[in-house]
Amino acid sequence: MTEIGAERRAAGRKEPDLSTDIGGIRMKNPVMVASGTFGFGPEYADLVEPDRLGGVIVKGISLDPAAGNEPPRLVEVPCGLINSIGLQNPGVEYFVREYMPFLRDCGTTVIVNIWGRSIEEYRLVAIRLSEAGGVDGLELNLSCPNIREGGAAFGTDARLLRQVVTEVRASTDLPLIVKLSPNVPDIGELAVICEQAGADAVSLINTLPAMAVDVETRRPRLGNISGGLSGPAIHPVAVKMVWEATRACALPVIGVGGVSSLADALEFFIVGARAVAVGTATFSNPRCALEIVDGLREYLAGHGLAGMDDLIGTLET
Amino acid sequence: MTEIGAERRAAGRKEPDLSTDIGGIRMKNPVMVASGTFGFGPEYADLVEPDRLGGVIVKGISLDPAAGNEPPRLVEVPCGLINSIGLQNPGVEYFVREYMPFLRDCGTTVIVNIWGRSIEEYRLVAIRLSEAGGVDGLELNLSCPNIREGGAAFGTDARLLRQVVTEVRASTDLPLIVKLSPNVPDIGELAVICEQAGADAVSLINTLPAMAVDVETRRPRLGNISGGLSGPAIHPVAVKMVWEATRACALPVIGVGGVSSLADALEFFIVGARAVAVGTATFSNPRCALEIVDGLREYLAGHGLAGMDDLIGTLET
Amino acid sequence: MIYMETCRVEDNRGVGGEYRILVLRSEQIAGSVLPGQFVHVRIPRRNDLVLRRPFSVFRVRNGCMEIFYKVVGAGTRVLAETRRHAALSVLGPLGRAFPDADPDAEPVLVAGGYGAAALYMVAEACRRRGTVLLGGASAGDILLGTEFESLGWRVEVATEDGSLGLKGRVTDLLDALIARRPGEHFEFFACGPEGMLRAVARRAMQKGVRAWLSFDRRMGCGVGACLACVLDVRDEGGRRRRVRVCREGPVFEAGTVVWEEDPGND
Amino acid sequence: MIYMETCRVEDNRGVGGEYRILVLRSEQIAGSVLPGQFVHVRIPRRNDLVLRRPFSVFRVRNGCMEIFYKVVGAGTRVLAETRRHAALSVLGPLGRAFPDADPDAEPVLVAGGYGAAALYMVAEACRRRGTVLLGGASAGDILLGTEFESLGWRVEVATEDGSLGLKGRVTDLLDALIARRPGEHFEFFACGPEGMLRAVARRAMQKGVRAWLSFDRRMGCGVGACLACVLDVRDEGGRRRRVRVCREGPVFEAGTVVWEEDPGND
Ligand SMILES: Cc1cc2nc3c(=O)[nH]c(=O)nc-3n(C[C@H](O)[C@H](O)[C@H](O)COP(=O)(O)OP(=O)(O)OC[C@H]3O[C@@H](n4cnc5c(N)ncnc54)[C@H](O)[C@@H]3O)c2cc1C
Ligand SMILES: Cc1cc2nc3c(=O)[nH]c(=O)nc-3n(C[C@H](O)[C@H](O)[C@H](O)COP(=O)(O)OP(=O)(O)OC[C@H]3O[C@@H](n4cnc5c(N)ncnc54)[C@H](O)[C@@H]3O)c2cc1C
Ligand SMILES: Cc1cc2nc3c(=O)[nH]c(=O)nc-3n(C[C@H](O)[C@H](O)[C@H](O)COP(=O)(O)O)c2cc1C
Ligand SMILES: Cc1cc2nc3c(=O)[nH]c(=O)nc-3n(C[C@H](O)[C@H](O)[C@H](O)COP(=O)(O)O)c2cc1C
Ligand code: FES
Ligand code: FES
Repeated sequence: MTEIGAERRAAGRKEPDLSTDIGGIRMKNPVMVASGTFGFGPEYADLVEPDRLGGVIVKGISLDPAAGNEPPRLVEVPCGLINSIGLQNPGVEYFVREYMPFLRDCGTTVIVNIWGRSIEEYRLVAIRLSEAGGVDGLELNLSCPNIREGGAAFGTDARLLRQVVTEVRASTDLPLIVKLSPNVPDIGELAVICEQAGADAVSLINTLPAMAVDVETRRPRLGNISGGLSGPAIHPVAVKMVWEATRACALPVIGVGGVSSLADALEFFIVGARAVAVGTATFSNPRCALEIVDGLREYLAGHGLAGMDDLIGTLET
Repeated sequence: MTEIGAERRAAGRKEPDLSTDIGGIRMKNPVMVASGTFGFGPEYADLVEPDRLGGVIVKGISLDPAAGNEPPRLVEVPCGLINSIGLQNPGVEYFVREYMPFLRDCGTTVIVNIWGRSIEEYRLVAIRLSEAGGVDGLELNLSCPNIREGGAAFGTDARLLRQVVTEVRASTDLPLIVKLSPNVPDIGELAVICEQAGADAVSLINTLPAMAVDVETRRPRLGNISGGLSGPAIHPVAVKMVWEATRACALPVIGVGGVSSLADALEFFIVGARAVAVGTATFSNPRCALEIVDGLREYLAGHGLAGMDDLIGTLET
Repeated sequence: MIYMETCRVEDNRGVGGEYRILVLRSEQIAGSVLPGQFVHVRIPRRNDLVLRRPFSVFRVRNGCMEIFYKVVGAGTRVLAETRRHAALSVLGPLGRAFPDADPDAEPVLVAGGYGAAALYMVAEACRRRGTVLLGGASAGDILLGTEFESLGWRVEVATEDGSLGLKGRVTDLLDALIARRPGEHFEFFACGPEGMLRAVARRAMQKGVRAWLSFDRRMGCGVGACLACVLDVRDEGGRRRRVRVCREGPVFEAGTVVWEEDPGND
Repeated sequence: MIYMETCRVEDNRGVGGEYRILVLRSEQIAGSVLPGQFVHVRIPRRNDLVLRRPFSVFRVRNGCMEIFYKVVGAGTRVLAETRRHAALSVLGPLGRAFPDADPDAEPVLVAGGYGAAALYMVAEACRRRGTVLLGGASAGDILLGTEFESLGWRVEVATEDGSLGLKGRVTDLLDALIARRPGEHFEFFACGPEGMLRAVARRAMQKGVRAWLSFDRRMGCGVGACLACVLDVRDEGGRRRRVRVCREGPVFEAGTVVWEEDPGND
């Protein structure tokens, strides 16, 4: 890697190379938008040129339409928010028909986040999306704190994890990213299972189970009682998990959690992430991911780094 | 419980009763200061009248003196801080000799947080503190992310957890609080193990494993590379865990994590905590715990609640 | 087209009680906003607040867009302290506007508290002037009465404590109006607390009146991406659908809304 | 006695570059602070910053305590924007002061950058006037020169870029001073970056001079409770002990400090 870097440097004052590769998924730059925070594709089109993003990770898609949880579905907490959307989505058929045309033409890498209530549902969604054309990779959500069946259980139980990854792997040729639950004592162990079961990458982290109470009414602030915490509050937890995962296995890791500035993204790259995804920060600053792309280019140039390989995993301990 | 409340109300406009009981430990009010953030007792004496606190939970004590981790040991992150103190302490003998005289006379409930590198060490510290006199309860730290041996492993492995609690239980008559690790998929399961093994209470949560990187030097911001996240950032996670634990078992729960205002404490009580402890917030506002005591008295009075039993666990779902 | 615009604060003045008017210099948003649309404002300086705050556009004047807001929590408190010349990031215009008023109907605007702000541009845009019904807890919550009058609207007021106008609810005014003019062909435009909207909807459905309701929901993105702000409606086929208040709303026709609880008798 | 005091900002002025002076009205802390002690300041309005910030007390005048600070990050940026009459929560006085100067020794104050602020009260308190050596990266980092001169001290300056005084380090000035007056019985008081303190310590130990060093460590509580700010020293018996800079320090005698790396040759 460093050799390539050196070569590039020798080639003179070229623009740094922001492209990256996540388990076979090529991306023009390593900054994506995270599942559930960028809708199904077109919602932010007026504000964000999708072709300047490294990739779009679509909101979680399931076999059948899902209505999600009751409102209120969002509550703001210090440096973060708790959501209990509950994976509302129109189902894979509707998604392919209504949104894939936009996504196919949007000029960026398209990763579709999928979930199911059973392994069979994961498999069927994966198969349908593999046939759809235009999908560059699948992200298996095995970590949603907001659905009762399945959800996080797949991501915390080693046996179930191996089984779901193995079976989905056998059902599709698309690159397979596994989004793991952060609620485990040893994330490295689970990342290794993903590797063994044939995943191409892991993404870390999903939201942390969390809850807020209205102390006047003494009722939960969310219709669903509890939800998942995201935003800057969870960033240091995510950095630790990404670092552990990259040390435990050879799979590329996508760093997710609380990225709202260039520095946040750089922390992920330095501990070993090959890409990052911006989630909650997009709500406050829709152009956050694009600003990070620009900042990253400057950072690499300013530090004499020819490309991402000169940066990724360079933590000095 | 509601009956008692009704009785008290009937008794007229008395001051609300803030006293609480944690597995046999009587406290004049339910607001303590958390282990590691209030030193060994006398450090804040100029600023905080200890006899107005519900209790003091002393910094983690081990059998032998421990030097802790290398500096820097603290780094500030959004709405939180990461510490990697590493359980520095002068050892149980020195502690009993130098600090217990102050603590015995300080007019509040004294809980000593203990840790060890082996079950035997936990046992020996517990025995020594049981003989010392003046200790009202022990808090077993089974969840420190900052020491390599033992620490969090005891709090995440069900078998080890049962063993350490059982053995310490057999070694002391002091009330036993177990401080669990939040890094588990199902905290309720571990709380039940504590209950079965003879613990008198659990406290939740310790810090979340976390990490921060200096993106200019590309070095960790902490001497120990990673540490534990505390402060408002983790409060919603702690509320969720306390709620889960109180639903899973009958043990009283002490809510810890990000309490910096009356509302934060109330959330813990409403989901079922019988006491709370203020940690990181003391650094910014040494009188935070005392202000919460005053605020709590007003809240109870203002809401027509006679005492803590009318508040604890009254979440309406 | 949704813009993200950095707007200078031209003015930020208290107008009694907790109510304030924020005047923002804006090219893009002010130039295209329609009655009933809203903007999503980033709270400056407070990094712990990760969400924008949604506000209806009250009116557009002299190249400025005005927001009429009530200080209720952390975000609006910071807004209240924001000085002239400060820069605010604003997303907008967002959502679907109130439709053009039916020229054959007598328009009735029904506002609860700061709901009046969302209806002011409707009052400006309507060719036909009608009646504005303003309700609130107390006299201090009756907003923009003289402004509506200057536009040529008849204004009626109800307060729950009777400190101004009728002692009662804004829907009591509505009931009286309907009773007074039984043959009239009305059209309602309403903005206020959900209970009020429900009460307006009930009357509209009973009398066969078209009613446009503007809803208030917790919002994340404001553009339709996060699915935080959902509301259940029925589509033309009568099928229940979960739509986004920020995108398909905030304005919905009363007859399409699925009410969580039975509208009841209020 | 440590106080928590709410202090009014009487002044907050830039004094060139990133340096500023904050003047705080204080009864309790200003009335008892000693040279070398510090205070712990809560950053107002920014809820995301959970830690106070430690600053040496620069001086006390007219019932006010002054802090001489450099804007380096989020917290000091907010402080810089804090206006007159704002209220700040301040903990202090904290830590152990510099000891009284040895009346038989020639005092030498060695300051790197804003380290000069921590030494100003020493300069005021010393019965005997001596030499102040000021070092910094550039002319803009040489602070308080005229103030030390007005107190009757001889001031020498070194900058790394040569823009003021000697081109070099403050320890070059110290070397020159020692060389110039070989028989002199000195006492050093130093505050600045850790590398500078180490270099001063090395010279002190070589020449058998007593040197008091004021250390800078990341702090949590500031009062000795959190064990964040530790430094390794040797006690009288030569045993290595881990002490708290906020409580047993920030001032330590050079000979007691255990240096993490070998002092080397700087
Ligand atoms: C479409 C729309 C238009 C609105 N128009 C106006 C207006 O013209 N004038 C006005 O004063 N207010 C208006 N509101 C309500 C306004 O958004 C809230 O009062 C404001 O967000 C409160 O923020 P806060 O930080 O002061 O309060 P906090 O209670 O501290 O806010 C915490 C969180 O709750 C959300 N929140 C709080 N109250 C509401 C509410 N009533 N509706 C939705 N989210 C809420 C905030 O956005 C924030 O995310 C409108 C809301 C919506 C959805
Ligand atoms: C005993 C003592 C006395 C000091 N006296 C002065 C003084 O008189 N004038 C002055 O300008 N500065 C002084 N400092 C340094 C000052 O505390 C830091 O510059 C300041 O905390 C930076 O805060 P920030 O939020 O702007 O920077 P950030 O880098 O954003 O701060 C982030 C965190 O790092 C800590 N931190 C950053 N730099 C330092 C540092 N150099 N030392 C310790 N902690 C740091 C902060 O306290 C905070 O917790 C002193 C430090 C100590 C320990
Ligand atoms: C409103 C919302 C909806 C989300 N929906 C999904 C989802 O459908 N699938 C998924 O895997 N993650 C989902 N997430 C999690 C995010 O993709 C991301 O992992 C998490 O928010 C942490 O990143 P952040 O702190 O940058 O937001 C959602 C997050 C939010 C805030
Ligand atoms: C500096 C520091 C030191 C701590 N030391 C201990 C310790 O010795 N034993 C322990 O069980 N918890 C320790 N903790 C954890 C706290 O007791 C508490 O569980 C955690 O900080 C969450 O609470 P908070 O967010 O209110 O700080 C420490 C926390 C901090 C910040
Ligand atoms: S606020 Fe995000 S979809 Fe409406
Ligand atoms: S800063 Fe807490 S012990 Fe020194």
